[in-house]
Amino acid sequence: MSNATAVDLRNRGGLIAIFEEFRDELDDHNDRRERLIKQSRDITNLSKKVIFLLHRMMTDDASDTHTSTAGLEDRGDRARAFKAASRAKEKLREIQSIFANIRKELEGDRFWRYQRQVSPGLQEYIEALSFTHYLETGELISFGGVQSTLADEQGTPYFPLPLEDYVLGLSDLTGELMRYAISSIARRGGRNKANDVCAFVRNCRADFEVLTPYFKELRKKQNVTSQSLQKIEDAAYAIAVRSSEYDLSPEMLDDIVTRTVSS
Amino acid sequence: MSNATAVDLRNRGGLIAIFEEFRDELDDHNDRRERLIKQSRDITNLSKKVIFLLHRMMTDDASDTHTSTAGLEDRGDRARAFKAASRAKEKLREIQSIFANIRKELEGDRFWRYQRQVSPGLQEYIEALSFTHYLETGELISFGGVQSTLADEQGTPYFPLPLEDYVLGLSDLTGELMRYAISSIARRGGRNKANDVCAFVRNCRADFEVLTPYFKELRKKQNVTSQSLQKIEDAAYAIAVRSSEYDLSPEMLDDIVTRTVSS
Amino acid sequence: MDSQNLEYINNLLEQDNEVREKIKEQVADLDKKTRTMSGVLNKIHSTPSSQLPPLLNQIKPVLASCKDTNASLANIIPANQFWRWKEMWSISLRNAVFAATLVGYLESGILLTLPQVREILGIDASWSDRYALPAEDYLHGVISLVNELSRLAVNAVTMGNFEEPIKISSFVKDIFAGFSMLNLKNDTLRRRYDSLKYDIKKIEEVVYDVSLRKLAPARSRST
Amino acid sequence: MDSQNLEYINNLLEQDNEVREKIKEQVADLDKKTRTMSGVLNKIHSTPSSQLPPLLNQIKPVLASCKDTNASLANIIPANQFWRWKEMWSISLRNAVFAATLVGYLESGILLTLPQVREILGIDASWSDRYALPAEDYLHGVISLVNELSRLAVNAVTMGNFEEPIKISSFVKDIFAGFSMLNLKNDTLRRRYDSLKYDIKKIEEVVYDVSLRKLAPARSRST
Amino acid sequence: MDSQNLEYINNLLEQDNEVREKIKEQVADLDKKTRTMSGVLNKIHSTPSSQLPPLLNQIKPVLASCKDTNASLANIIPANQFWRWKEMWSISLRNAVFAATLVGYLESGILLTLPQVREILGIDASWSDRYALPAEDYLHGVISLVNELSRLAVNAVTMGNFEEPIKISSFVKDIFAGFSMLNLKNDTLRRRYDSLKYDIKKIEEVVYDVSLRKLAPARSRST
Amino acid sequence: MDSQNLEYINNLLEQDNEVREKIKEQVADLDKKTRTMSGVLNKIHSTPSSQLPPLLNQIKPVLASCKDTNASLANIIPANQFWRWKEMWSISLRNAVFAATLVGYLESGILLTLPQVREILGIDASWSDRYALPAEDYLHGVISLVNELSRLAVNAVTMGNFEEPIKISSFVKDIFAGFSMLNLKNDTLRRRYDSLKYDIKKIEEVVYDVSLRKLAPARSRST
Amino acid sequence: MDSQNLEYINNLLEQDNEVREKIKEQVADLDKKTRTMSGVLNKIHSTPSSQLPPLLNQIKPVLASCKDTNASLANIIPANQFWRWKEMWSISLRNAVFAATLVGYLESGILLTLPQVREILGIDASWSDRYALPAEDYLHGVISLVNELSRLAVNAVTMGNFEEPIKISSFVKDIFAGFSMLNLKNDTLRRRYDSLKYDIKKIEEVVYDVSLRKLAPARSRST
Amino acid sequence: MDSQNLEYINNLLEQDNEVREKIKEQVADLDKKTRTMSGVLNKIHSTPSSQLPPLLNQIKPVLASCKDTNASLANIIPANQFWRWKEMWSISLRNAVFAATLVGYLESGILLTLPQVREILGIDASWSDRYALPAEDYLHGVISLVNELSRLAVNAVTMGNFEEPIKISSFVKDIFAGFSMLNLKNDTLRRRYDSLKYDIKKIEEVVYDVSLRKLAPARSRST
Ligand SMILES: [Mn+2]
Ligand SMILES: [Mn+2]
Repeated sequence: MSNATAVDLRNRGGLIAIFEEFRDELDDHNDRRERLIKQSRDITNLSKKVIFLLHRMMTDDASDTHTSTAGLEDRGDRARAFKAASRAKEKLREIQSIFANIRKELEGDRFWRYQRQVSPGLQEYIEALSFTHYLETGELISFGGVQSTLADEQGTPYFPLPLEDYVLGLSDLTGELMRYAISSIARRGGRNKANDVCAFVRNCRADFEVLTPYFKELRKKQNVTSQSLQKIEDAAYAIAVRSSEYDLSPEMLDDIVTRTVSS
Repeated sequence: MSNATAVDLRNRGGLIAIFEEFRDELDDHNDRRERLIKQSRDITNLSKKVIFLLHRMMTDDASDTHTSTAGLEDRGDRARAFKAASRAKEKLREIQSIFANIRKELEGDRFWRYQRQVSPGLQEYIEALSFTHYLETGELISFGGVQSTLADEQGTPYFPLPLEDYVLGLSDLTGELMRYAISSIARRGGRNKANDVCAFVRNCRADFEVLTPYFKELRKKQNVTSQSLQKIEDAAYAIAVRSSEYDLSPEMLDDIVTRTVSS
Repeated sequence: MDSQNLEYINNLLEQDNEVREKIKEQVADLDKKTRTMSGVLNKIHSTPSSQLPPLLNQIKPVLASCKDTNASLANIIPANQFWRWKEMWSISLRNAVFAATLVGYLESGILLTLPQVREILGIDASWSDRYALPAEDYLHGVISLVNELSRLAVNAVTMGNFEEPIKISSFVKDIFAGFSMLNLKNDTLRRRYDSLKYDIKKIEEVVYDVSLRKLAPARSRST
Repeated sequence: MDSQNLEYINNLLEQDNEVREKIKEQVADLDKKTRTMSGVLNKIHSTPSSQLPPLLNQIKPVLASCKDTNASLANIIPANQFWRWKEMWSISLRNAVFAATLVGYLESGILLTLPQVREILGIDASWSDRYALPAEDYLHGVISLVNELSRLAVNAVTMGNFEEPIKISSFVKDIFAGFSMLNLKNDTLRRRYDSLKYDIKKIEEVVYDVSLRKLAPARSRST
Repeated sequence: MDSQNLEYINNLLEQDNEVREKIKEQVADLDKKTRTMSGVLNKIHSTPSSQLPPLLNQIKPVLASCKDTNASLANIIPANQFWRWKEMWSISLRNAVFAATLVGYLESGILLTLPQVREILGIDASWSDRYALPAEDYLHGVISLVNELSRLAVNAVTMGNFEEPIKISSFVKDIFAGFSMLNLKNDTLRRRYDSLKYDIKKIEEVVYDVSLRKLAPARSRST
Repeated sequence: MDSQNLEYINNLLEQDNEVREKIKEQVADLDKKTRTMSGVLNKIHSTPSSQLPPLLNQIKPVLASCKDTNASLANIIPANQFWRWKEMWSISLRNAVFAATLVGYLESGILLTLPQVREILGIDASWSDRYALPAEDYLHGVISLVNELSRLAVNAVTMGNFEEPIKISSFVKDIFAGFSMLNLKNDTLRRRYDSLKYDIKKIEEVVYDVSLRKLAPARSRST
Repeated sequence: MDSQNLEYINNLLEQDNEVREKIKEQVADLDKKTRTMSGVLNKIHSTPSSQLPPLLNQIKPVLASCKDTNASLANIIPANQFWRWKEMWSISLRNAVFAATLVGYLESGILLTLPQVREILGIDASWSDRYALPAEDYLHGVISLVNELSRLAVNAVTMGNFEEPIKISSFVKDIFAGFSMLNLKNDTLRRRYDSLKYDIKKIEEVVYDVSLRKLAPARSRST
Repeated sequence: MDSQNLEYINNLLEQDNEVREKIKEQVADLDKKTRTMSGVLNKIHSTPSSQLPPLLNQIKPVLASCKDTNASLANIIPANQFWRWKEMWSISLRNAVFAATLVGYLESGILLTLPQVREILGIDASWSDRYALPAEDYLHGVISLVNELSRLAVNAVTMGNFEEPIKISSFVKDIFAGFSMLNLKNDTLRRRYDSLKYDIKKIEEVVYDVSLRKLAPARSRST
């Protein structure tokens, strides 16, 4: 495009040359876009698998049996969460290496050009990462925490982490926590777990509420979060109201149920 | 509602009294709202009839014949427009008296409360009024011009004329002008008329364009105006291209056509 | 369009714009305050009733500070133009009504009346053509209150408080009876009123669970 | 357009119409059968398990008669057009899968596999280009089965059968574990799978109630 | 176009508006009556069954007064135009059916038939070209009845009436069995019928709770 | 639900289905006839006026045969249900009106009135509660007639007939004047009426061309 | 759920993705070819008919190369799954039909039949369970052809070729008459067929202009 | 969320907000300029070509003043964030491209290249990671130019200028040929490119009218 003279259209060759440049530029852009969409889809799928894995490991009955003595229950549960998180982290590293691989495609001003293509995968990754982090620490992963998993050995980020993706990814986490709470509610120690998750999601909802004016999509996701919260509250309520009928500690009630079922 | 003590809900009577007040207030509001909607519908219908009347009078063949001598044509057309406008003005006075009648319903802060109910009729009225005004003067009626038709003998407005209704009413005018131009295009003097209307609508569109950032609905209506303008342009084009084939003045061409048809 | 007409129109547009910008500013302020209150009120679902007072004390100054914002708004709106601009703040105002009436319920178990809420929020009745609390917005706030109480009924039981749902049930049913006296048109208020039925059903189910298991003392169960 | 070309095209278009009408007829028939079975199966919620066999015997001939309908469908669908028409019957087919697997559970306490269901419904594997039982439809039927069993767990207890919920609980958990191994896309199946959690929760609550009723002291069993 | 032809057409086009306005008025009246009845019927959820009779007596005159409105409507609709206008009142009419059948259940524990409801509402069978009670609207009213009874089952237990849920369970199951024999094509009706399953499940859970705790006398539990 | 009630309702629902199916069949028949007529009428654009009579004679028996279909429809529709089903055939009926009025114009140069068309199509005025020709459908047919005539004006000139456009021009202007006396609502009819202006404009252009060709000197008629 | 059952199902769910990706690739290729052809065919509007042959020769190899793409597609689609995937390529395939039939018209003035087009595009009739040219797609291509010819009629006159419009008019009217004998149920096809009327009107107007000015030799004007 | 994280987030949000506000201001300015230019350019449709120069001279200073706005924007955008914010101004920028290229065509009958437009609008190539003129926006501007020229072709004839349409036709066809070389994805650009076909058809019809009547001198008609 160095030839800056006007196209006299009677000179067709000139025009064609110019549009050929456009064509190459657009093809280049479209190809890169397609590649990134594919990568983002792969990341999404892998992240979903991590989330599935965590759910599966946290509700798997097989690993239950050897820790089913009442006193050890809580400790057994922590151990199980650690095990699940460490398995998940292995898988997350796979995803992180995909991010490392597409770093080149996203250099300079390109990151923001293709942010919308990368975003779905990135958000799903943050959802999986933060779920792992929650099971391991019981905390919400920080912005810096996420960014640091997407950086090379020198700590240089592969690309600037958009705040929006961070927030929306976390917002989806609450849905997974709801599933986690509901699935484990009727299991031993479920009541405590439900109460913990309930308090955690309640705080998330409040924290995110402050951010809604800044992110359009968050508004809709907050509604989903509210629904999830209510489902957790209802589940915690159901177990509370049932056990209130008896004059026994939750641990003893759990034991009686286990005994009946296995007899 | 003077009783400002809190409602102890064990005292049901108090609560009922309060809600009775709400009920009365809401019923009052809803009734007024319904009345105004009805009035607005009546105004809309009357205004549409005015517009129909103008179209009919401007394309009525009966009144054609006695002025069909070539030279008098333009003068005849002016005369016809004056006659149509004066008939329309009579009808418009009916509408104005409806506005005078609902003045009481719209006093003080009530006008803006019910503006959305009044607006459809008001806009249609402005459409009819400005069409009349155009036929009479060839000009766009001013904001003050509209407001002054909605005021009592002392010149006090019945209510503040919203700018939005003024602009949206005028925007609809362009659609009627399109119909007017198309209907009269193939008639004697149609070419000049089409060119006049074309220039007028082109200016309207440009004037309104500046106002689009302020009125959401105007954006959509501008698209309609653009389409109308294009239809007028196409019609003016069709007649121009046809008469260009001959070495005669438009008036003489018109005459030949009239003679053929009536023979 | 002749230039005089054009100038006239431009003048009107500028005036409106100025009003709009000023209102926006105040509404942002009001919004911030109601969001702060919501944040604190969110904690009632995990706070035993004995520890509520300090929580409510935290909210009261914020509630009081709404008076300033409301006064500013009343100053900005031109005479008779209340209904022209009210859409801009009505959601925020309803949130403020919600906060005020929720505090009212938690403190004294009563429903604050519209004039009481108006006083708490510092909305002078004499401003009525510029800034007011219309019945509609008050009622929206009350519906939000009921929505929140249906959640509270559930969470109170989780915290072991079996009397709260019974108290809430009686409170909410009276409000519902009031609402059912109104002839609501097919608008947002109507839709939200219809949704109240779900809240009531939910509360009834909580009361049912508590009654079935005889968890609350006999006196309160007589509702 | 020459008339041969025209006739050729018109033929193609008319054939489709005919196929569509014939399929509609068979689907209406299949629908009627599944509706009959649903009607009978609905009675399991008030039938003590000892009296189930005659009820199941009532269903089996209907279930068997689905073979005819399925065979008719396989005959109607032109070779290779399975994917073209399948939307027309998939809901009915899922209902048939539901009925078959429910009978399977009630009789033998096991989950019928896809090939087993295919055999019961008389869907020949060799028809696969015209009529088949895809995994998706089988899974939808299984989810309906779980939905129904959560209801049965509740009603079994009402009828005094305290073992059934425990049996159901173990059966359903197994199915759920199976589902969680599948890589479902974000579609209807995924949404329905998500809803299974609530069925499981309900069943677990019944197990909880039953276990404690037998062994734990109530807070105040004054009744 | 000759002017007679023209006038004839213009006439036809203009008559409708008048009819529409008159119908609106009567529908508003019918609406008001059904709203009043809903308000009173809402109290059944907190009224012990022994105190129901006066409550029902309060409703009966309102129900009777619907006859007038229905007669007025029949007078307004031009001959043969029933199907043209029916959308305007069908929701209100369904509400009236709901009120009539609920009163029927509470008084005698039976489901009023379509002809019985027609008589109560004073809809003359001879008006059928202008005003009638179609099966569709009757069925909608009956579905609303079931919705309400599932709520009543819950609240009856709260009021200590443990037999009511069992009675309701049997009544509702009967209706459900009836519905499942209808070949419903209509989409809205179909969807609402599907939703009945939730009501039945809820009622079954109440019966479960009562049975589990042996709260109802043995006789009634044998349903 | 007692079985008599059930049967009664089921009957009502089944009848509707049957009626719908029968109507569909007849409408398909009417459609086929109007399609045949359109096919023949399409030829007027390449048929010199002298050769029109045989073409019209070809159509008349088809037009007459519409009487049977219309009578069948009138027999199928239950008394008073005209407004319930009319959407099903109105498009086909408008096409029949179009054919009838086009034949009318071509034969006698007049616009058939609504009662005349009714007679041609064999729609008995006494059936009005079951089957009728409403003004709206008549007018739609007339608009289609005008659309077709604007095309005919063009093609007549191609065939060397310079009188036809002038005849059409006068005929169509009359119709347009008639329409402008009607108070049309803002619906499909209104939109189609608006589009008539373009047909008139096209016809006028043809008249213009023809007149000038005959009488005015071309700028450069070098051909 | 036994693990074999599970694996079987998982397998079925995962295969599809691969097929989809491969099809996409081939469709992109087909798209590229039809785009190239469109680009060249666009030049017919400014190319005198005497210079058309070299232009058509430029297209033929591209048209021939579509055979490869079609063969590849036929290889990718699993047996019997034609109807499952066809949406993915039908737009591209219609464009290919358009190109083929336009070349056919320009070379020989005839409409290629469906089997002829199938041969040109190398779609083997024996592949019908995987890849075929359905009547629907053929007809879409033909409609596009008519759209293009109405444009060509205009541009031919601009280039001084006054016989082409008359030839086109006769060709297109034939196609239109053919279409009007088909019983089109398909909505998109129906709508596009309806739009053909505008093309015909346009062409008729061109013929009118030419006839009025006596620009074409008498022989051809007799169509 | 811990307070450190919260603070960090709030910081980022504030920075973004500041940038956004500053951009908005500049875009409002750019918008005002392009609206002024549109207003003036609107007059080309009623201005004989001989009187165009003063009109274009009126626009040029406004066009030049866009340089300042563009420079300000380049200063505001943080490094590498061009694509993050560009949605905010792309519509305005496309309007500026439209004005520039229209002036270019009217003055010299040529299509300004992207670098030429960039220079006219003062967009420095070295700013490319902050502010640039991407091909996409340039092409959108060019499409708007074609849209406008198709209207100009019509209006030129109305003003008696019969050569302009022929000039436009040739200019636009070359642009269209260029566009058809691009592989456009299914986005706005694609949709707008598709719409170009209508513009071209329209222009072709104008050229047709002029040619048919031999209104333009032979030389120019040889396109
Ligand atoms: Mn998720
Ligand atoms: Mn209008």
